[in-house]
Amino acid sequence: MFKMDQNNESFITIEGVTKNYPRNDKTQSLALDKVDLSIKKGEFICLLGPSGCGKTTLLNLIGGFSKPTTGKILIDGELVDKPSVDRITIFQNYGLLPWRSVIKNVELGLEAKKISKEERKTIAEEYLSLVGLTDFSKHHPSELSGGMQQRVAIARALAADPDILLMDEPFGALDAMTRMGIQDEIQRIWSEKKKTIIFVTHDIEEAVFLADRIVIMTPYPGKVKSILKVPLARKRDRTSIDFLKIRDKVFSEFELKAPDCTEYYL
Amino acid sequence: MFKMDQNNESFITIEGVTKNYPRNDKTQSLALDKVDLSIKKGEFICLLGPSGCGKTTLLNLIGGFSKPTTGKILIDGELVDKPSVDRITIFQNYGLLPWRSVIKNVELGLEAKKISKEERKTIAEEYLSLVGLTDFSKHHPSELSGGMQQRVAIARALAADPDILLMDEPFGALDAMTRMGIQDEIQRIWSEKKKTIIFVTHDIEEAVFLADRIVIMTPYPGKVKSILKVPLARKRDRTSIDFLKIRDKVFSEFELKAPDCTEYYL
Amino acid sequence: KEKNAPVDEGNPIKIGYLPITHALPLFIQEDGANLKSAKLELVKFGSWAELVEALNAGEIDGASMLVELAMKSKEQGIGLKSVALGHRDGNVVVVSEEINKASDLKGKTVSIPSKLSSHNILLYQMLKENNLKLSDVNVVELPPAEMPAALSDGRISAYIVAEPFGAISISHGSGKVLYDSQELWQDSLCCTLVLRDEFINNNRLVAEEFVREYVKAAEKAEQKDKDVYEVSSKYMKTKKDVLELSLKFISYKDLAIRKEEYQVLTDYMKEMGLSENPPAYEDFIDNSLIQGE
Amino acid sequence: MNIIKKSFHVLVSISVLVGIWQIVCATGRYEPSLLPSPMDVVRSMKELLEDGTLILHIQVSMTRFLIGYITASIAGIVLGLILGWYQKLWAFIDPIVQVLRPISPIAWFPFIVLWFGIGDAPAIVIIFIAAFYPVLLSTVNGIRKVDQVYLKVAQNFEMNQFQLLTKIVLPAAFPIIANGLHMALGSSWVFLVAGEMVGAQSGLGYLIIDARNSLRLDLVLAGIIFIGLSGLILDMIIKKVEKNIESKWGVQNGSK
Amino acid sequence: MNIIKKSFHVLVSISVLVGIWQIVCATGRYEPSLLPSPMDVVRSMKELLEDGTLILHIQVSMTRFLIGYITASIAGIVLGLILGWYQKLWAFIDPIVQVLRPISPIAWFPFIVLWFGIGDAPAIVIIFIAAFYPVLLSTVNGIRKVDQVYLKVAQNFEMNQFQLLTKIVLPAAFPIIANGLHMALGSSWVFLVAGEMVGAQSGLGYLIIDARNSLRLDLVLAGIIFIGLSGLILDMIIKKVEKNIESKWGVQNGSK
Ligand SMILES: Nc1ncnc2c1ncn2[C@@H]1O[C@H](COP(=O)(O)OP(=O)(O)OP(=O)(O)O)[C@@H](O)[C@H]1O
Ligand SMILES: Nc1ncnc2c1ncn2[C@@H]1O[C@H](COP(=O)(O)OP(=O)(O)OP(=O)(O)O)[C@@H](O)[C@H]1O
Ligand SMILES: [Mg+2]
Ligand SMILES: [Mg+2]
Repeated sequence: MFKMDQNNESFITIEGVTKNYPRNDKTQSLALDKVDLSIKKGEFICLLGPSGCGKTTLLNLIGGFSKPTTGKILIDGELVDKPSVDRITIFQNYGLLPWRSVIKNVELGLEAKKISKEERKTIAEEYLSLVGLTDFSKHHPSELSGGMQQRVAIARALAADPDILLMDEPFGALDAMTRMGIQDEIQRIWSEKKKTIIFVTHDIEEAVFLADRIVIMTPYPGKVKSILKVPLARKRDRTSIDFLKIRDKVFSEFELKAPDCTEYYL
Repeated sequence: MFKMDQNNESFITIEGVTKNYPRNDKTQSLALDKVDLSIKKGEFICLLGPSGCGKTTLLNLIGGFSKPTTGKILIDGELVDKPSVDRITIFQNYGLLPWRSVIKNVELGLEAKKISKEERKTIAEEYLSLVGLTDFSKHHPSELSGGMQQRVAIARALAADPDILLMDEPFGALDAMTRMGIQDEIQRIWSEKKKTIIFVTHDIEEAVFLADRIVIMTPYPGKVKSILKVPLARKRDRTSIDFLKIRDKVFSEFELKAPDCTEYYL
Repeated sequence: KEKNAPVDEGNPIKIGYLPITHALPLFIQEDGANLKSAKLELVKFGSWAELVEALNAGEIDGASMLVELAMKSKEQGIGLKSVALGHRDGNVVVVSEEINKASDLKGKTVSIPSKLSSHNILLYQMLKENNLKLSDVNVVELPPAEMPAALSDGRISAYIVAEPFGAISISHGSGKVLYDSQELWQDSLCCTLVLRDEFINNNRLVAEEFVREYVKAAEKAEQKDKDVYEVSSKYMKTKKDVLELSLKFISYKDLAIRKEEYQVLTDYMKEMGLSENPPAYEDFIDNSLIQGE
Repeated sequence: MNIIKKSFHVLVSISVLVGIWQIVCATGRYEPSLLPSPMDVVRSMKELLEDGTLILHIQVSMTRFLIGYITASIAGIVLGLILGWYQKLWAFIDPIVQVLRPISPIAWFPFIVLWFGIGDAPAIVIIFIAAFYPVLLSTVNGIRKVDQVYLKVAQNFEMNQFQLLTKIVLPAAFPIIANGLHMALGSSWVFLVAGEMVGAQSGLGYLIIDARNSLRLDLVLAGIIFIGLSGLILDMIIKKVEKNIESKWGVQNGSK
Repeated sequence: MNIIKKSFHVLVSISVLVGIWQIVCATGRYEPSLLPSPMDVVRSMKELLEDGTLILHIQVSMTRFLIGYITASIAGIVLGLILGWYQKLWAFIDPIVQVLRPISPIAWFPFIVLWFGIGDAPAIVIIFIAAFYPVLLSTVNGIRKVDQVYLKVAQNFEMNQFQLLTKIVLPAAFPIIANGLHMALGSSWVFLVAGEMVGAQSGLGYLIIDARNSLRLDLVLAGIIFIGLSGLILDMIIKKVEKNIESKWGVQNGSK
């Protein structure tokens, strides 16, 4: 209950974060330019933008996999400087270990913690059932479809009980219809588990369907263009007028830049 | 002018086409079940449906890469029994030859014909400029982005001057925004070149944006569920009310089956 | 080159050899380059196996080789004649420090280059003389070049092999002579000069000249003087002291094979099971060239 | 069904081969002792089989081979793991390996005798040498090619260095390592004959060398056939193992 | 920059190696004639270099090697193309190849002499044999793995059989073939020493064998070093070629 009251405080604070990558020709490439962002506990944030706008870069910084060139990232007041089991990243290609069965994959995050074998199994089974894959626990990832694999990755991340889930275009490789199914699912899990989720996508509709707030980014240099609230009740109807209105809004955010952007995208 | 008058006649006729694949366990898998379809010259047809509904199978049959188990496919009155340069297929992974430069790839289709070297080059350059890649003619495919590669594949197909273009989820691997750009482009080219296009996708919006008629397919066994006309003027506005109405219609076509389909998709 | 073609200017006599002291007459002969009727070309091999395979395939016209190997080839139907010995004696039983008599070898490892060799027979004779059997020692076939190292490192206790490999251990001080071959087998046969039948038949005069000069070269070798060292240093990269020592064991005189000697050899080979049906003296030994009828 | 088809292929091709061989022999161009006929070889194969020496030779060779191969595999994987992980160290070792690798084991004979003596040891050492480099290089390569995403996952779950190596790096690199093990099997088996040249008194390689020295080419061919067949069987076994691993790892290629 | 770093690595590692070698020699455990010291070897290397024989030996060996390797490559690719394309035929040839491949070239010596004589020919033949199988197998494999989509494209554009093979199949399979050529280079260079055992009168392999028979182990080591270095250089050249092809083909792996 106390936590609920805190809800207006910033949980993740990104302050003036810039990221430069050295280039071969000794110039610097500005992947992120002065990003400021503050995320509340339990929020569902979508980072939306075309290729190269620094979505992955920003997510990696929050995950602690790399350090900002300038600026800082605080989580719960603490400086982020290395990866932590409190923020689990789910990668686009799932990052499942192909040599482990589904359940062994889910147990992975628990093996680093001091948890007994049986308990590990119980926890893993619990999360597999959450994503509806109880029957596939003995299968290997290669025997599953892309959507199922992504659900295993989600179960694995949740099993480690992190505060934050970082998802980098998690559904990018799935076909449009499979995508809708798993979008429903992640939003159900989010509602149930109250995790803070930062979700990277370049699918406008996906962002509108999932996000509390959409962070719209633009490339060269990568920066935050605007932040859009999505004040729709869950579970959202993809064909409702309100949904389509927000979708329109995002479209126009991008179409403002359309004429000179197209060349970049293709 | 005479051709215009013919426009109501069937150009591609698919009659009672069934396709069985033998399975390992000696049962047969029914990939296509009694498909009837008639396509007019110059039409833009989208085959829309979830994974496994036989879209690729149907396209391969029209392309002449395999033969129907029963039924027949006629084009301009002639039985389709092998691939022909009159119907070029564009594959999802582009099918570009990585060891050839962009322009050499575009010339490929011309090499089998008896065309002089210079003429080949002229034609290839013409089509490269059509897709806006003149500056990249000396590059190798691996140096291009996915969207650019797909445009090379389109140029290559068009250079062979076929009557029909068969496209199998051509934009499936592109990110959502790149996709919109190239959707605009293919529809521009279609308007300009008056080719008959059969276009496979599982993205509802893509189908609504592109098709004259959407052929909605369902799996197990793969069959045509319904055919939907899209009576919208070009170039279509993705956020217009009419567009969204048709999008809704397609959604509902699928959502009728949603409860038991979801399991299949994932 | 056509295998059985007569030799002429562009088609030299090809004689195979191994770089061992036993082939010294050939070195002197080639170095002298004094054949009128044809050119002599020596072909060096790395081991007996390759040499005998080349000879049997007709790739070389003749070779200086172990007589037992030549007999085996003959026995298998290859048309060969032994026309002159390479040398007499010239093999020593080299043992390590702690071996003082043949009976010390009981249960020890002794190496020879090949079963089909005089070295095997010498070993047999030595053991027999000391009331031992071949099965009382552990006989190991080794490439000759590895024997000195194996002896010095204590992997083997003795070896019998063509020169200069025996002399090497002795001059290093890692081995000593237990027996000289004369002590075991007077005037023993070892390496012989063989020629292919087709070569002799197609080039009778050349063959005669070749053998005649060969004998002369052997006489020179027997001098064991400075010239000999000089020539042999061209063919073998052996150090001078080693060569000197190894020459002491060898005699290059009296190169025709007599019937009685040959009989002794065949008897041993049969006794040791090395050959069931050795070629008859008349079929295999051709002294007509050396005696210059 | 599949096995019947395969046997048919093998039968036909072997028959054709033997047929050609028989015809070449029948022309009489080659001395029978220099090119034994199939019948001669079959006879000596039977002889070897019946007097039991063959089994002995195969056993001895297999034992030597397996000792050399397995120790080389273990050494190659362990060293490769270390060197692949510490790339800085590898930068120093790499040039040495690159210079040593193209050297024939035969060239090392004098030193092998000096250090390892005669008999079993040199055969094992030569097989070890022949197997070691491919395993080492493929392990280093496999580790280098471990998908970065796995390492990130491990970091994310806060695994320690040891867990990282055993639970992530080694299994992730294993398909490439397994391929190296397969290649090493083939290339080291070829050196069995060379290995058994230095004072071995038994084994398939010795059999061939001894037969050569005794001018028994029928036995040489018999030995060749047995070496070929044993090599083939070894290869089939490891192929099976590799397939298993691949399918478990979800590697899709090599399917057809 | 990069080259300086690399040279530094090479220098350090070679120095360490020579240092260890020197220490082992200095212990006096081994007879100097059995384990020559680095200085001895450097002296004989210099000797070989100065009297010009080394250049001759390297030239001869390289010529033999290149003839054997290149003919094997051509034969392997052409045959592999045919057999890879006509999979039915390959089903018959495959068992023969699988049995012949694991046999040491040394075992074939008697027959190689019989058919190919002595001198250059057997050396070339043995290198040919050693190079042929990897090239053949990788070509067959490469063709089998040609992406079906390329074949469909060719069909679609109504290419004839010849265009299909030369314009599509061969280039599509080339990265795998190139890898096979690379492997073949390494494995056949190792057999140079064996190849030059059969009556060769020159060459690096001959140099080693002759030095061994003369118990000049300093020369053996010098020869070993030259063989290693030449092999390394050959390897570097083909690696460069392979990289070029890979980058042109757009193969992304092997990058880091
Ligand atoms: N490791 C790196 N080294 C150098 N430049 C990099 C690196 N990673 C990213 N960049 C550059 O930084 C910019 C942002 O890259 P980033 O991967 O964050 O974009 P993104 O929004 O995730 O794009 P996408 O949608 O394609 O994944 C790009 O211009 C990219 O080229
Ligand atoms: N070569 C084949 N052999 C056996 N079964 C096949 C083969 N190709 C397709 N199938 C089966 O036929 C059905 C239809 O497959 P198809 O590839 O045409 O579907 P699709 O609509 O193109 O699906 P996707 O969207 O995944 O590409 C599926 O059940 C599939 O498993
Ligand atoms: Mg990204
Ligand atoms: Mg499909």
